[in-house]
Amino acid sequence: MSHHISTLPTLLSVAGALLVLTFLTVAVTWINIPEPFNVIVAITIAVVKATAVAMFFMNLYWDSKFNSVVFLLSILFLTIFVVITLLDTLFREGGLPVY
Amino acid sequence: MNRIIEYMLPPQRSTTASDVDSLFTFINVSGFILFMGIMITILIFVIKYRRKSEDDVTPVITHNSILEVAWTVIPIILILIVFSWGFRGYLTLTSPPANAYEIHVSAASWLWQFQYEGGGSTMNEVYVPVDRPVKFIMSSEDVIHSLAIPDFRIKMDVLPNRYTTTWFQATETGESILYCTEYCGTGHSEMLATVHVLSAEDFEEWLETGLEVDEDMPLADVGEQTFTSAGCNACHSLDGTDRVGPSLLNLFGSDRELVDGSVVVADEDYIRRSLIDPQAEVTAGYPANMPSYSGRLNERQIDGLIAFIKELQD
Amino acid sequence: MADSSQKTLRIREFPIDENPGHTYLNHEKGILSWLFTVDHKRIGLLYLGSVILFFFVGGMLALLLRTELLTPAQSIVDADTYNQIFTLHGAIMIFLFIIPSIPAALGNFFLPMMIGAKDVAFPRLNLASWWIYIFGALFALYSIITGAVDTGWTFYTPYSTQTGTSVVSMTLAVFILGFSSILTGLNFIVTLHKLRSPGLSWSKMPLFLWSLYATAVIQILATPILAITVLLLAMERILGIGIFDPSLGGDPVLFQHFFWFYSHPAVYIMIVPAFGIISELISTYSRKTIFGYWAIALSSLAIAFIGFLVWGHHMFVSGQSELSSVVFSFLTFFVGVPTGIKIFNWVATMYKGSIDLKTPMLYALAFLFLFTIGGLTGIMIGALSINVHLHDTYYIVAHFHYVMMGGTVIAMLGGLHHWWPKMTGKMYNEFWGRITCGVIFLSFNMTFLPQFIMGSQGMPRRYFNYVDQFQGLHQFSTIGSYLLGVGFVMMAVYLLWSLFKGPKAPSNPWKARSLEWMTSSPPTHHNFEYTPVILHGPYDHHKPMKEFRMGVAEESESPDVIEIDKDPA
Amino acid sequence: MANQSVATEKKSHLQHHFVDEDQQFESSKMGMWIFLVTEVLMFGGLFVAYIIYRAWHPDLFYEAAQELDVALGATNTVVLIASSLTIALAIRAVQLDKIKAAINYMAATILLAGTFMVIKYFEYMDKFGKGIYPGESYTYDGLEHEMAANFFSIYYMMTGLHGIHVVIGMVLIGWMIIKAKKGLVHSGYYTPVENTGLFWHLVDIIWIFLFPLLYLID
Ligand code: HEA
Ligand code: HEA
Ligand code: HEC
Ligand code: CUA
Ligand SMILES: [Cu+2]
Repeated sequence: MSHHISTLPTLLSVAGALLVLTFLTVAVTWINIPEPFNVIVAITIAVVKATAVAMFFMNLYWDSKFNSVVFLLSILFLTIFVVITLLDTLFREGGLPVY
Repeated sequence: MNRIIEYMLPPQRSTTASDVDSLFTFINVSGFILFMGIMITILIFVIKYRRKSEDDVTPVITHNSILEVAWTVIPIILILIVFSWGFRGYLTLTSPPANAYEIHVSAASWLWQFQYEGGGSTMNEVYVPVDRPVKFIMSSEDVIHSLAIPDFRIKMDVLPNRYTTTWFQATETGESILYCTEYCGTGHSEMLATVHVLSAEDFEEWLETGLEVDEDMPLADVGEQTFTSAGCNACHSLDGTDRVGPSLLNLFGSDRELVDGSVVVADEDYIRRSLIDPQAEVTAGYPANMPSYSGRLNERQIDGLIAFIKELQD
Repeated sequence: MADSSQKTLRIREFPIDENPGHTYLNHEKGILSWLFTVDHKRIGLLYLGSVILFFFVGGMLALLLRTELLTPAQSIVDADTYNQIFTLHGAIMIFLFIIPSIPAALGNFFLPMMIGAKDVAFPRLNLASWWIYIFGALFALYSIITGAVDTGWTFYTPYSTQTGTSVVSMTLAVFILGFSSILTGLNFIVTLHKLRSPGLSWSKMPLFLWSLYATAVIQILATPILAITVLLLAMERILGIGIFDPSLGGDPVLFQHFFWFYSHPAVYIMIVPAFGIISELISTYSRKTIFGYWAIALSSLAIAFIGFLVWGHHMFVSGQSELSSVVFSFLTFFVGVPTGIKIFNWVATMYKGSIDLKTPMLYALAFLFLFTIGGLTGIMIGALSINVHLHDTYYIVAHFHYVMMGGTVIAMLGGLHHWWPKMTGKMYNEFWGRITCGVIFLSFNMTFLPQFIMGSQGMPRRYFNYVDQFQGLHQFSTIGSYLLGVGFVMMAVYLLWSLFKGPKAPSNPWKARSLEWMTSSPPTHHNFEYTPVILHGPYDHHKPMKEFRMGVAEESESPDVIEIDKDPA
Repeated sequence: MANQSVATEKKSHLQHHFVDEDQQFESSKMGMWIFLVTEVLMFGGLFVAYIIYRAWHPDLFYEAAQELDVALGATNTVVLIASSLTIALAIRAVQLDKIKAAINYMAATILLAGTFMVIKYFEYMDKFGKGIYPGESYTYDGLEHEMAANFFSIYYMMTGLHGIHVVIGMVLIGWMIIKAKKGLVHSGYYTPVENTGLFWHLVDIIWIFLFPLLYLID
């Protein structure tokens, strides 16, 4: 298997994109987006940034697909953890735990 | 089979118990049949196909679709039955009727306190009417406890930061045992209480009179009674042996060394303070985990305890 | 998947050395050559020795527990000591014994051999994982010395944040042990993906390896959550961060979610490797192709996956929302389906076999008996309304001993006997092996069957004192546990005897078909003298034994043709 | 698949149980990815705590986040992105056998990581100065919310664990510089550098999520 060597333009443009997105994620807080869309926007931008890092800095794009599967598994199981736990914490009869 | 299962389970003393028990029986019986089926098949195979010679040749059988579908589908059907049955029972167990008689339960390491609608309270004993739904509204003062009454087939954790509830409707008068089933430390296995199921009239009568104290009883006797009813015996012995807390024998009048090094004399006032605000003066060598009895004991009971402890000299 | 199109091999039979002079055992000498070995076989033995040691420690603690429970009131220890003993018994048995037991000991030894590799992918990491394990064990020991722990192995908050015992060092021990477990899992996954011999496709992998693969996946995905849980718990005690402690605004039920998100999948870390061993045993001692290879292989993965969705069945009465209780109960039952598929496939494998009731096969049958009881009672307590009655009673204690002791430990003993000749090069005494298996089987049932009855009657667990009503059953159980101890002493005696005085083992005493038997007993330092090429499946019992000698390749000088050199000159 | 080959020739860094360099490289990388999975899940536990508490107390998160300095957080984000770039360039340089350049890029990465830690240090000190400590030692009274301390506990746990990873990353990169100086890595064998890079990028990715979740709540 030949090793992938990233070209300079790729690396630089990915970094550039990341910087732009960082600016964007701060910038959207200046305009007031209502709950819960502000969170959604922030997370979407973060996901895009993370994907860019994973694909081009971490070479997943060129790598064996198995490694991508491995990485996605971690996200999948984290999601399972969050969603099922929320099934409890959001639906408790007594409401919020009191302090 | 029924006899065995009856032997296995405690008596059914609540309206919900019989449904739980039927499901218990159903799983036991169907599980037993399934289990015996598997074991007998194995036994037959072991006998029939035991090795006859070193060069036995065995056939290649890698799958059999009918069988495989069968042993996938039949268990799925069984579990769906079991799930929905258990689910139905659980719905009943978690939906107290609106007209239930409410008792507030407060758990602390390691005692149970029950407060009735009228305002009175009991410790480690709870009196409930028969044939009438009773709802426990529970909270804990420290760690998690769990209230379980096997005769009623109920159990619910008691949490320190919010209220949890459970309910039952007793079907016969008598006494049942109440356990703490969430591990809560040293006295966990002694955190028991008795459930007294009374007939409707007896219960009304008890509410009238039972919560009151006998005015004529000598103070020291009141103290002796309180000592067990308030659960002091979980932590204090009367014969000089150490439990969680120091023994109360010869306590009165002695010098007590506290964790901060100071020494106080165990007089009436000191004992009162030990009950109302135990954490303020902690005796050296013991954990600071005695619960506060402020609001749990009335004046007469406290006086009684003091009188009782005073007499404990040998 | 052998891509013979690109690389070509000359395959030739080579005789197995029945009297190897040079083996992994005498390859190097001295204690240091063991402690710092990177040979997976020696690391496997290091692990085996350590887990057996901790099993004995945990077992002695169990006998203490049982002795205390002879009488309803105090018998030999006081309440606090009792609480510490069951905590240590649980924690040692879980974290120091059963989690590393099969994968790290037998798995380490046989995984590379079964795929014809010389070692695991990262030998030094493998050694590191053993050292980390020992380090974690020392930490656990340290917390015992500095005041023990009395929280139960579940560390529930807020009790664990308030008790005066050394919880912090114990949680750190668990953290470290988790690390060791992760490294083993990581190593196995990479090894299975990258180091299989030519011809050893996924469909020719022994089922033991499939089960180790599924286990490794769980180890990777669940253990990090345990790590962060115990870390947060330690921080709760050190800094009072108030995530789990209600007196600081935290939520104790959230702790239980964190804990069981690991600890439920962990029960499949314990049992799935045992399933793998059973597949090997049943097929070998029935001399028959395994029934439903893919069903068994994939059901391990299915169990691993579903196992992640059901953790809340430990929390039905904890105060979690009713909605989640219902969802958890529903999902819980679905683990039973793939597990059942395995059981039925094993039984079907025995059909028309040539069954020989050697000691390992007896253990396999004992496993089928005990684990099925344990599993079916799991279904019982998974049912919501029944769980309310049975939660935290001895019924639960009986359930998990049936699956862990009756399942995993019994399977591990079966595997130990099965592979004993290969590991040590010595045969044990078959007669005593069978007798001991019988003793353990009977006394195990004597110990834990009464606990089902006690639990149904309402006897709560973690009880130092109990109401008089249960005394008879408790005493029966205690006597059973002593007999269990006798059983293990018997085993220790005949195994040690075999080590020193036992007859020499042939390379393949059971006529098994998988690869680890195609080399000498004990194996040489590099497992195989030549790179094996796999032409047959691991369960091809219908093919004559002599064909199996062939799947071994010699490195070819002129790589242009496949030669199958049937009769060696 | 690479594992099917039977090569005879052995090269310098090849361990005896591997067949060839490719197999060894691929194995190490797969091992690293699996390790990263465990890292993601470990941090994931904290994210779960974060999500649960935010769902319970949205007002708390809104209020308490005002105490965090967006400018510093954003600067740190940029710093980490830059460091991700330099480490990627370092790997590229090793692949092209430009060892000198690689060392410089790695040194730059360490420098950027150091910058990150220094900024973090000032942020922490600023908080400590106000009495915003993790957990029970919290004494700040500028926030109304009764659970303000809990927010900062989560904040300190997340950034603290991340900070520890930054430090580990710095050590690893430092070690790679030593390796490079000794000539132990080159285009034919650069597995450790590659894996260190993967680790470093993960640290970056985690920060990419921490930044909006902790600082940008409005
Ligand atoms: C090796 C470990 C192991 C294994 C494999 C299992 C397997 C299972 N366990 Fe168990 N369990 C524990 C270890 C284990 N458990 C431990 C340690 C605890 C207590 C922890 C503590 O609190 O300290 C516990 C507690 C526990 C509880 C919580 C009890 C409580 O505290 O209230 C529950 C509830 O659902 C449960 C269920 C199950 C189920 C459904 C399975 C299933 O996987 C079983 C599947 C198997 C079968 C079903 C049998 C074979 C199948 C057939 C013969 C086919 C036919 C089947 C059907 C018709 C369904 N277990
Ligand atoms: C792998 C897991 C595992 C194993 C194998 C065992 C094995 C045993 N366990 Fe344990 N157990 C747990 C895991 C395990 N346990 C867990 C997780 C808990 C819950 C803890 C908690 O609540 O936090 C528990 C709790 C538990 C309790 C409940 C305590 C309580 O709730 O109050 C009891 C009580 O009977 C018990 C008994 C036993 C017995 C008799 C054995 C026997 O099978 C042991 C057999 C082994 C030996 C006997 C030792 C070997 C032999 C010798 C050392 C030779 C010397 C012997 C003689 C000279 C006689 N265990
Ligand atoms: C949870 C266990 C527990 C219970 C229940 C409990 N105590 Fe205590 N008690 C302690 C401990 C521990 C101490 C020692 C530490 C301290 O002084 O606070 C103590 C101290 C005392 C003291 C002071 C003794 C000395 O050494 O100076 C008195 C008096 C006392 N208890 C009386 C009672 C009475 C009366 C009751 C019941 C109404 C009771 N306690 C219930 C645990 C308990
Ligand atoms: Cu209260 Cu156990
Ligand atoms: Cu479970």
